[in-house]
Amino acid sequence: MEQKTLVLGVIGADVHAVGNRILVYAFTQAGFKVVNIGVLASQEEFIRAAIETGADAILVSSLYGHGEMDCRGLREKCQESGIGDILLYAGGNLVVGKQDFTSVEARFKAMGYNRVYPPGTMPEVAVEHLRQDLGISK
Amino acid sequence: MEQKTLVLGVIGADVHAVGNRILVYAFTQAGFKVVNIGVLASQEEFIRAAIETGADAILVSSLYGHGEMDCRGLREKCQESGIGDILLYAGGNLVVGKQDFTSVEARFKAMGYNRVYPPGTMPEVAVEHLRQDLGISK
Amino acid sequence: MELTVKQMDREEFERQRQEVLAQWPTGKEVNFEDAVAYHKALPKSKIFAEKLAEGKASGITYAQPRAGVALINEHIELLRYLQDEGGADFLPTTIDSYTRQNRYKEAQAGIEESRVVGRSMLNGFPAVNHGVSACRRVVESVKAPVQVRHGTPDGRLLAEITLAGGFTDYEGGGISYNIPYAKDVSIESTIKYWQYVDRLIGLYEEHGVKINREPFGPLTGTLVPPCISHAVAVVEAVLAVAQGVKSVTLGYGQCGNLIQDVAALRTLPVLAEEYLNKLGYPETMITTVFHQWMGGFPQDEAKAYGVISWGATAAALGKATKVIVKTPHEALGIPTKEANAAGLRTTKQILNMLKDQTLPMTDDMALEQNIILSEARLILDRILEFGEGDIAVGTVRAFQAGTIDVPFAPSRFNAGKILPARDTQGAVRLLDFGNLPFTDDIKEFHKERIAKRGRDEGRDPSFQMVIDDIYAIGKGMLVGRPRS
Amino acid sequence: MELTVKQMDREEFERQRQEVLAQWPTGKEVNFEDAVAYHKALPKSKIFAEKLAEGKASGITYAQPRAGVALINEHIELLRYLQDEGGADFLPTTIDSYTRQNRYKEAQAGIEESRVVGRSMLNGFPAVNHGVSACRRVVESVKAPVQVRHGTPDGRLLAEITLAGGFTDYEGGGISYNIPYAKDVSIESTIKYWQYVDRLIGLYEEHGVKINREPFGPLTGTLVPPCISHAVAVVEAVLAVAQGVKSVTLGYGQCGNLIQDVAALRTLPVLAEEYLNKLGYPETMITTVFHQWMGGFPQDEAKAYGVISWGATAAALGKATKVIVKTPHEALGIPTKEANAAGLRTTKQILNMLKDQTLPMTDDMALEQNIILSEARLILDRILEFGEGDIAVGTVRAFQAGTIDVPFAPSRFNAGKILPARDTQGAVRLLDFGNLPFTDDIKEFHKERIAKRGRDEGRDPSFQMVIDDIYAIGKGMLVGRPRS
Ligand code: B12
Ligand code: B12
Repeated sequence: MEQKTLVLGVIGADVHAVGNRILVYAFTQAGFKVVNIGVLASQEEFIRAAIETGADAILVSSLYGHGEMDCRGLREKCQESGIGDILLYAGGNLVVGKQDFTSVEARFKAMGYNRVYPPGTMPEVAVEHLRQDLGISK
Repeated sequence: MEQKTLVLGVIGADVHAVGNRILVYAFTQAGFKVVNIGVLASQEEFIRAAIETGADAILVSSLYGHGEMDCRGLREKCQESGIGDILLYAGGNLVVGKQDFTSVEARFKAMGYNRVYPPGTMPEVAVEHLRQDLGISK
Repeated sequence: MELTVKQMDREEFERQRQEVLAQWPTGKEVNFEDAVAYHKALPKSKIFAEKLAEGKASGITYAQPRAGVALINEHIELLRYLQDEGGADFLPTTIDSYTRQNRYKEAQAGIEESRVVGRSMLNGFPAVNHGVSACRRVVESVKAPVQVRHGTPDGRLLAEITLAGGFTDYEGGGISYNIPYAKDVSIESTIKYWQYVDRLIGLYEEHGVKINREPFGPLTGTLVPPCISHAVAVVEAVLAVAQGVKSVTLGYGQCGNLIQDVAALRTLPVLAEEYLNKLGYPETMITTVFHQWMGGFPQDEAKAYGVISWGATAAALGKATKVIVKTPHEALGIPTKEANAAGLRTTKQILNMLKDQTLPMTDDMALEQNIILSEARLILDRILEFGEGDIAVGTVRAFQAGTIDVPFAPSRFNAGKILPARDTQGAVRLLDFGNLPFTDDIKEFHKERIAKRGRDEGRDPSFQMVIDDIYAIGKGMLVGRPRS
Repeated sequence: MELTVKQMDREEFERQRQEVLAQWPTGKEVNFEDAVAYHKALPKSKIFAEKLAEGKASGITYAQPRAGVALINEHIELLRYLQDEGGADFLPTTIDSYTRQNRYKEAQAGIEESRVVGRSMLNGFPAVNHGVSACRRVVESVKAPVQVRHGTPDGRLLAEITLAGGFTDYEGGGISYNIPYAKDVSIESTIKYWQYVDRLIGLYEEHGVKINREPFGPLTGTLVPPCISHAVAVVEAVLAVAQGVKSVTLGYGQCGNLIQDVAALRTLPVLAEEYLNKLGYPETMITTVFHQWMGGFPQDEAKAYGVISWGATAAALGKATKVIVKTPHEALGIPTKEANAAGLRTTKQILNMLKDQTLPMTDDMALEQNIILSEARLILDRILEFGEGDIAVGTVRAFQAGTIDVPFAPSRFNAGKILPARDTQGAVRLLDFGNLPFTDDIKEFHKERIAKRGRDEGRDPSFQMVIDDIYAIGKGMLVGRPRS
């Protein structure tokens, strides 16, 4: 079966690198082709990497609290760049402070993210969702 | 100035002896005559001691949580025994569990206690009140 | 029946049994053969002694809460919550204070009133009133072994009912459930009551049923020097084993200085094995239980978490077999199930993080261990002397003489002459020795330590120092420094 | 300007200053003479170095939170709360992440948006945007000394503004605020930025104003072996002192094994004094700061309290001058002021209970201290060799060569070749040495310790072990045992 490609990165002025390193490892182990743009990644870098590699999904991490501001507009930019339908996942500690996750999820879904994850989500969860969303049978 | 007499004890099936020992010491230091009936004291023992010593106040401790059941009816028994007007104070951990103190205080005032103290009240507070209520000038 | 350490004879036991089971209607539900069969059908995972043995072998420290409410369904819900949300390794059933004083009528009133007002009016579970099959419902509703925790001078009926009810561990002892829990009950009589309980457990053991016994280590919970609680623990272990008990968990309440606490935990089984051996009793499984700080707690929950964690730390580094957990509500009232589970989770986080770490032996530790061993031996040897070899008889005489003396105890059978105070590192020492049979060297050691603190604080040691120490942890310190 | 450890000359400093102060309009508010006068009028109680010296002399451990929000009034309210309700001994002003990356426009947008939505949209206080007088309002509104805490590779303008604003302590350094906080900034350039900051502080010191400097000890906060963070701390201390800094607080992030953590705290000032002395720098006041566990936390608050308490315990027993406190919200998001104060109170309860207790020297401790000292010296000596005696030059080359290497760092100027893992007691060791200049003996020691763990767990050491260790504390353990 054809290998699916994921673009991974930590958005904005965020330097939290540990989770990113584990995600790269976990998604690679799970059989995906991982294109990691690392920390301090701009929206443009995510899109460029996705186009260049013909990626099937973009997985955005934001840990440091500015996620709400940094993630806004990414879907629109994807549309402008001709990859409007690409899967967009976001996870980490997306907002400032301990907030009720249902409302955080709603805000990010409204911004065009297909899946939104609460703090501490284990990689296995996203692997499972990717398989569903990309139609991969185990 | 005439020395005032206090009856002190821990009511009901309660054996908490440490606070009682400190109260005896503190009230004695503050110049009161202290008649201590100790732990596991029944309502009858409090009244008997008060009558025998012509006490000015009865200070009831209850720590173990059954205070609400144990303290009920003491004012009525005082009245029946002819010391209906004696000052009655209650303190300790009067009820089961961490409850809002305002409601606890109201319940004990309704039972006829003149003053009701929350957990951890320092002896100095009661000394001050006794001076006020018994009209002792410092 | 004359007081002696020797095993109670069958007739005496049966005579008392008649009497005991008649004390409250639920006594009729007790049927020994049926109880033995019930226990034998329990899975190993529900048997205290089995799980303790596992923990001892693997060097793990287990966590156990205290908990009990008036009504059965609520009590079961509470225990399940502590097991599932708190991760409790062992479960308790804490008995209410009326039952502890054998006031079953008042306990009944408490049950009724709790039904009416919809919250527990009792500070524990009135197991006698609820009876044997209610206890079995409790045991069957949970996965972990369940223990009876109380404070009952005469716990004979309670033992009959709860053991027939499937509980596999019973806390208490003739001294530890008298001196801190009673005012007017003689030590002679409580030793006898507890010999009955121990004999009952001996009978279960003879029928192949394992019941663990746990003397109550912390006594009054307030600045009790380790030598005192250790001496009591050894006496109760001997008394229990003499009646046929085969597995004993010895307890100790945290004093607060890490070196002293770890030294205390390490010496406790050493002393017990030494005296059991010396007195010719059979091999016994000895485990230890550490109680997180048993004196006054801070009201603030964040501070209480600090105290809880410090207790968990000492338990882990001292390699206690289990630790009894306090809760962030301690200073205020019986905890909600949430607060209770929170105390457990804090404790387990510490236990897990520390389980592979140890505190190495050092000069300080060796000194502390030697002090505890010497002091406890002086007390225990004098007890045996007083009893002409009979520890039961000797104990009664030793309490009379103040040779053993528990600080701040309510009992009039306790001399109440010793006064403990902390030294400048927070270890509990003695300011007044009462009639403790200490050598001059040992007395000098205590005096010197407390004098050093006096110098640090610029004051003479006095009762005010003791009061300051009693309040200290509640006010956020260990050593009660003078208020400025 | 060529890279060298030597003190920056006046012209170069003034040239940069022009440039720096022009980076954002608030730069205009800075007036050095006025700032010196402002500092001189501050009471001693608001000066970090003074209070640190007191604590060092009396052997006390102070507690300090992290905290910062977007708007001034809210920030003041937050600090006051932590001081009054948390009992913080020192106060922070944590800077937001846009400011840290010198993105003042985005910070401005964050300020505006915070005003609109009524909650802080920034993860810290944007001090540059708020300017000098706003900083002074902060300093004047609280009683304790206030420090700037950030993570800014180029923190020159931030230093100018906050120091003119009356802050008396500045965190960071050319390595510690680059490697964990940046991706594309060369070490040469951050060392230079920080030489500017240190020179600025040197100027304040020459004018009689005490400003303390604190290199950021924990680096990536995740399984950083003590030798690495110690080597960085010593390099940054030397770099700072060379520019005229007179008082330095060296940091270390908790690893979790008590012996290793205490050994690390004890060796940190030893190493710094040794190298400052060897390199001929004047006497410097060295104090230490211990960071409670800096890696992933458990989400459950009760468990988080356990982790916080364990950090407070190591800080107290290791006699750190101060401890940086985590909160029960750590795993989830920036804490509320209540959660932050709760973390402080838990910590202070432990600090107070332990302040008179010590951990005695033992063989284990001596071994651990020697390992840290030897490893750090090997790295530092190689750095000096690389730089032909110039530690600034040597550091750049050492990072290129991987002679010093920080695990899990985002920077592409870091080799990223070493892999840490815990041994079976939870001490952090090395699974892969990358290019660290260790002797065979030392490598053997690490290998043997990790192999022992492998045997205990029945698996070969691998990256999976490292991952398990990263998750471990968050999942309630210290050592990441295989998931069953
Ligand atoms: C030590 C202790 C014990 C020791 C007591 C030893 C002894 N014989 O004295 C032991 C271990 C034996 C024990 C047993 C029990 N205890 Co107890 N115990 C405590 C503890 C930890 C400290 C009490 C203490 O000595 N404090 C120090 C002294 C100086 O303070 P104090 O007692 O509060 O008294 C001061 C003030 O309250 C005030 N005060 C007291 N009375 C009055 C009266 C007046 C008029 C005034 C002005 C002031 C005043 O002045 C005193 C001096 O400063 C408290 C919790 C806590 N406070 O942290 C629980 C606590 C009191 N115990 C409690 C319980 C439930 C029990 C038990 C039922 C066992 C159980 N379920 O855990 C048994 C009951 C035994 C019985 N029949 O009474 C509960 C009561 C719960 C409630 N009210 O909801 C508490 C609050 C713990 C808890 N949160 O569950 N306990
Ligand atoms: C280590 C750490 C740091 C280190 C980072 C070192 C480095 N360069 O990597 C240092 C000390 C440098 C640091 C700095 C800061 N940090 Co920080 N940090 C942490 C901490 C303690 C652990 C993060 C971590 O490594 N966890 C372990 C990894 C494995 O887990 P993870 O990162 O959560 O990632 C996993 C999952 O979240 C998930 N995941 C992540 N992204 C995605 C995406 C998708 C699509 C999916 C499916 C899953 C997924 O999978 C990952 C692997 O399992 C967290 C708190 C915590 N979690 O306990 C705070 C935390 C993330 N930091 C925080 C903050 C605020 C900062 C700072 C601003 C400083 C400050 N104010 O304290 C700076 C910001 C620097 C910057 N510009 O980014 C906040 C964020 C607050 C918020 N969101 O409200 C946190 C939550 C702490 C807190 N409660 O205040 N930090």
